[in-house]
Amino acid sequence: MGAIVVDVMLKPEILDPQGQAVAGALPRLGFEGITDVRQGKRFVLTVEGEVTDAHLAQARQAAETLLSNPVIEDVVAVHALDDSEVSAAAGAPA
Amino acid sequence: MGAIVVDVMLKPEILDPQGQAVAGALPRLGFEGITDVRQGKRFVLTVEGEVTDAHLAQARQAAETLLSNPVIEDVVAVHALDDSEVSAAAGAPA
Amino acid sequence: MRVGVVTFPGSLDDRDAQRAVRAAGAEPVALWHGDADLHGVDAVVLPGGFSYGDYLRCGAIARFAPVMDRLVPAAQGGLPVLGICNGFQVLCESHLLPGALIRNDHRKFVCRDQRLRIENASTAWTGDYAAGQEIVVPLKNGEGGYVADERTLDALEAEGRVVARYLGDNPNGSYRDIAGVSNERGNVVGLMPHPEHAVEPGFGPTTDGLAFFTSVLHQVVSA
Amino acid sequence: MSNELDTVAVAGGTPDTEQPWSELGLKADEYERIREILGRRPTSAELAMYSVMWSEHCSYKSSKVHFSLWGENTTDEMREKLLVGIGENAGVVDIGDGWAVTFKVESHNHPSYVEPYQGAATGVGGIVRDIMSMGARPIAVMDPLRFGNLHHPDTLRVLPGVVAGVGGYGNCLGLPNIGGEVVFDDCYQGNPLVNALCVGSMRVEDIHLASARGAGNKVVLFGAKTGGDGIGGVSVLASETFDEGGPTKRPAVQVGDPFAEKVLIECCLDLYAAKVVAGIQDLGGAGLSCATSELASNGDGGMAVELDLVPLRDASLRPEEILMSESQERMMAIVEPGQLDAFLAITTKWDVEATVIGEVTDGDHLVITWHGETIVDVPPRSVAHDGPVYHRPLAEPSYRQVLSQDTTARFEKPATGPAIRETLLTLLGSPNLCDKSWVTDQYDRYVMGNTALAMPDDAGVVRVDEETGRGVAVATDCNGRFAKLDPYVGAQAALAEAYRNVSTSGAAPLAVTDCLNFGSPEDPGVMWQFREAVRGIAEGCKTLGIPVTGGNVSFYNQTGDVAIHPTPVIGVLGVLEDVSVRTGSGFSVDGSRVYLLGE
Ligand SMILES: Nc1ncnc2c1ncn2[C@@H]1O[C@H](COP(=O)(O)OP(=O)(O)O)[C@@H](O)[C@H]1O
Repeated sequence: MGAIVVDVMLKPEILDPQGQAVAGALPRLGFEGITDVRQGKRFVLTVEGEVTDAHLAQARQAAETLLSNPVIEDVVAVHALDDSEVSAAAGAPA
Repeated sequence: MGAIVVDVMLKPEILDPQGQAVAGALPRLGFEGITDVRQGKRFVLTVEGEVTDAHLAQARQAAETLLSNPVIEDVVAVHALDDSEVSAAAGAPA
Repeated sequence: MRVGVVTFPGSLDDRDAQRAVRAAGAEPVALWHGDADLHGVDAVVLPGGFSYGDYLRCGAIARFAPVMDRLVPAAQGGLPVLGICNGFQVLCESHLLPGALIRNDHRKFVCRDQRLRIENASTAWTGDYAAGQEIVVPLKNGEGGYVADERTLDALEAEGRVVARYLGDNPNGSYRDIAGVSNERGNVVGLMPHPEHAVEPGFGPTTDGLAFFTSVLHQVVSA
Repeated sequence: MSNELDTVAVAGGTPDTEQPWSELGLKADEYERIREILGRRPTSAELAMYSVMWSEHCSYKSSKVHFSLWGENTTDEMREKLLVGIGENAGVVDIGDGWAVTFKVESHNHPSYVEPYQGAATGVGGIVRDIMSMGARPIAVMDPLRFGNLHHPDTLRVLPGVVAGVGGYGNCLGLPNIGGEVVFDDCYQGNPLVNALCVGSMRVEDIHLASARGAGNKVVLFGAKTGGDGIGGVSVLASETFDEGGPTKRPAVQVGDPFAEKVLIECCLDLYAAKVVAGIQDLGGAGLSCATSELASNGDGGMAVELDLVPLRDASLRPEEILMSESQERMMAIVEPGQLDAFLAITTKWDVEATVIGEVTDGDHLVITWHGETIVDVPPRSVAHDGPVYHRPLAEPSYRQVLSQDTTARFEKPATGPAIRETLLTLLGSPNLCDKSWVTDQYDRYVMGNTALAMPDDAGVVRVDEETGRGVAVATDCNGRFAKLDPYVGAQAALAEAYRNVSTSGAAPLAVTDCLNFGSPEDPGVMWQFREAVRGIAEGCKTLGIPVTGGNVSFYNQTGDVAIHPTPVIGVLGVLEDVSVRTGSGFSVDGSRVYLLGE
């Protein structure tokens, strides 16, 4: 079983209240070095068998049509999840 | 200005209503090859200057304490955003 | 008897909780999230709302408020604490209660009059109910699905820590129809539905919620 | 526009510079008038201000001439309970016992078509700030909605998005949603209507107005930072018809932050209670252009603003963009210098950013500088209140003849028991009559603990005074199909229905607000519909003895040359001395008798 990651972020010019709320909380918790936060979405799509170019093409199209709202969001990455990431996802924090 | 990405996913055993809704919609839109979808969060943290190890350590700690809830979520990745990703984020879809 | 009600930025039902405390015959005391002081109250309500917009995860940022630095040890020491809706979420994020609350399975906010069964009538907040009693109070949430791993759920059931359960259709996908749970000692209770919206005839579906607030009064007085 | 700063001095020396007035939606004669007013060409910042403020949406240039009908039909008796009338952010009425209530309905139609969730959310946010700016605590919202065909694929995008947006914002603000409408009709397919109503309450002595008085008083901008949201949105999104490909100009969408607005509400209420606000205005359409010029225009002097002090979310914004930005969740207050510290202590308590960006002057101009150089120097009235006024041609549309001949005579009436049953079930199952709880269950109707009636009742009822039980009832109504047949009678029917809905709850009707949703004012047929509807409402109000206290006009709701049905949504507000006596609309006791009143 393969997996494809699709990353979607709000367009840079669009207000991100979620990211702002996090950014506001960080200094209070003693995290001083972080100057801004943007929050987006990460989708992991499971496909049968190995990830093929056809799968990736499908994922890209799904990313543009269903997984993101082009009025306010950008698809920033579509790529096969490599094995190291799969094992990370299954347990140990990176 | 550097940026660090933190990826957070629901633990595999936790119900993901959003991912399921997407998975349910895909076949209706003609995307047949995708068998499952999980939706998580992607945070992009901006730091001043280059991303240092100290920044990464901070980001990892923020990821474990604030950005994820260990009862239901896993931090699946914390890494510096490399330049190719930055340019993708700034415009062209991947 | 003085019952504190904490206001976080984004709290919405704080005045409602104060009204319910008053209706039960106690004195409500407004507590401020940024003030690390419980002002000697005998019990605390964490009210409903969207603290910090609930943008990250509901209750996640509120958990780090200065008032919580005082509240967490006090609760561990036996102070009665009731978290309603967002308050329940804050209690879970603070690990005073097990499990977590996630997006409703149907992915929509739901507001309705909800039938519940009080499963445990011996907590600090449910003593004035009879075990097994059915009540109707408003439910309103977008992220009310109670989740925990199987082991935790089994333990909660075995120890009688499921305080209230949904009757009829499960409104949000909560595991085992759980509407509320308590800590081991029974002084900390988290509840997704809103008893504070059912304390006054004519405003809310019933007055079934009032007993949560009278319960704590009786328990503190007798303790 | 070049990158060089276009100052007043530069403009004075370069009268022949080409300016993009047409792209900004101004007509040639309007641009000429600006040059006349200023005695020179406008700077690019001034052009930005005039263009947004003189847009249809902000200036009411096509509708204004008909508004004399409101005044002509308002008697002194009707004014008795009116504390603040048309012209302010929202009207205010006296409901007795020292309590005042303010309410208003507004549209956010076009933005909600482009981005349903955010469009609807920011629609709620905007009307709530209007109510806050009167000095009131918002206490309830309502949402009259119109969609295209339920079975059209685009309705699947628009309907859930709009409902989630209204709920997402209102629920997070903690305002009970106590009613509204959901109506489906093909005419709204490309032009859904998202109208939002807010009610607020305050003590009579706490009413605040939007005026900048007292030279030396500080101009404070507070709330969210300014970003590139909806730049030109108000003039573009609200004044231009959609072409097939959607909006062609700046697509920037405004994103709402209900948490920021909730904090802003509580912060404003603390500011009012501390009596440290001399004047206040919300920032909505046209952003700073509107707030500065309206405050100054309503005041007794001029105003000086240092635009470079405005806190920005996006450092690359140019001054004219800052003036036009529609970033949400911002307010502007006029504060006496001696009260500034107390003011800032309260904003700090709520973690609300507040910045002094200027002061009231004893001149008569609004002067805005950018790093010390003057980029705006205008008489504020010319921007805010003395915009263009059009006497657009009116003509009764010809479709009415055809329609009026198409009567119900051609329908076969169900005659047998089974046929009647069948008809009844078809009616009950039709989208416009069926149960609306799929929508209303997504709205919090209990928050604040004062809701005495909400869905499924005919009017929403909320308690204002917890001691005495005094409260208000509000209902909104409009049948666009009636209004299409006859806008005069249709508008009166909407008024009468809302009036009845409020009365049946047990309240005494007191005041009216309206949201007039129409097609293009450049179409004489639409303009005729508009005029007839206004006349219908004004004369109907006179008959009923309750005044119109405020409202909103939304033109250009059309796709190509096809306009929506005229849709004058009417909101009526009534008062109950004690809301515990309110009457719901269901049968509540077995064995009760059922009476039919009226003809
Ligand atoms: N968009 C909406 N928002 C809030 N309440 C609504 C909305 N649409 C309908 N309602 C409420 O649902 C109830 C039933 O609506 P509707 O079927 O339109 O009733 P009616 O035909 O009697 O006006 C009313 O209480 C109305 O206020």
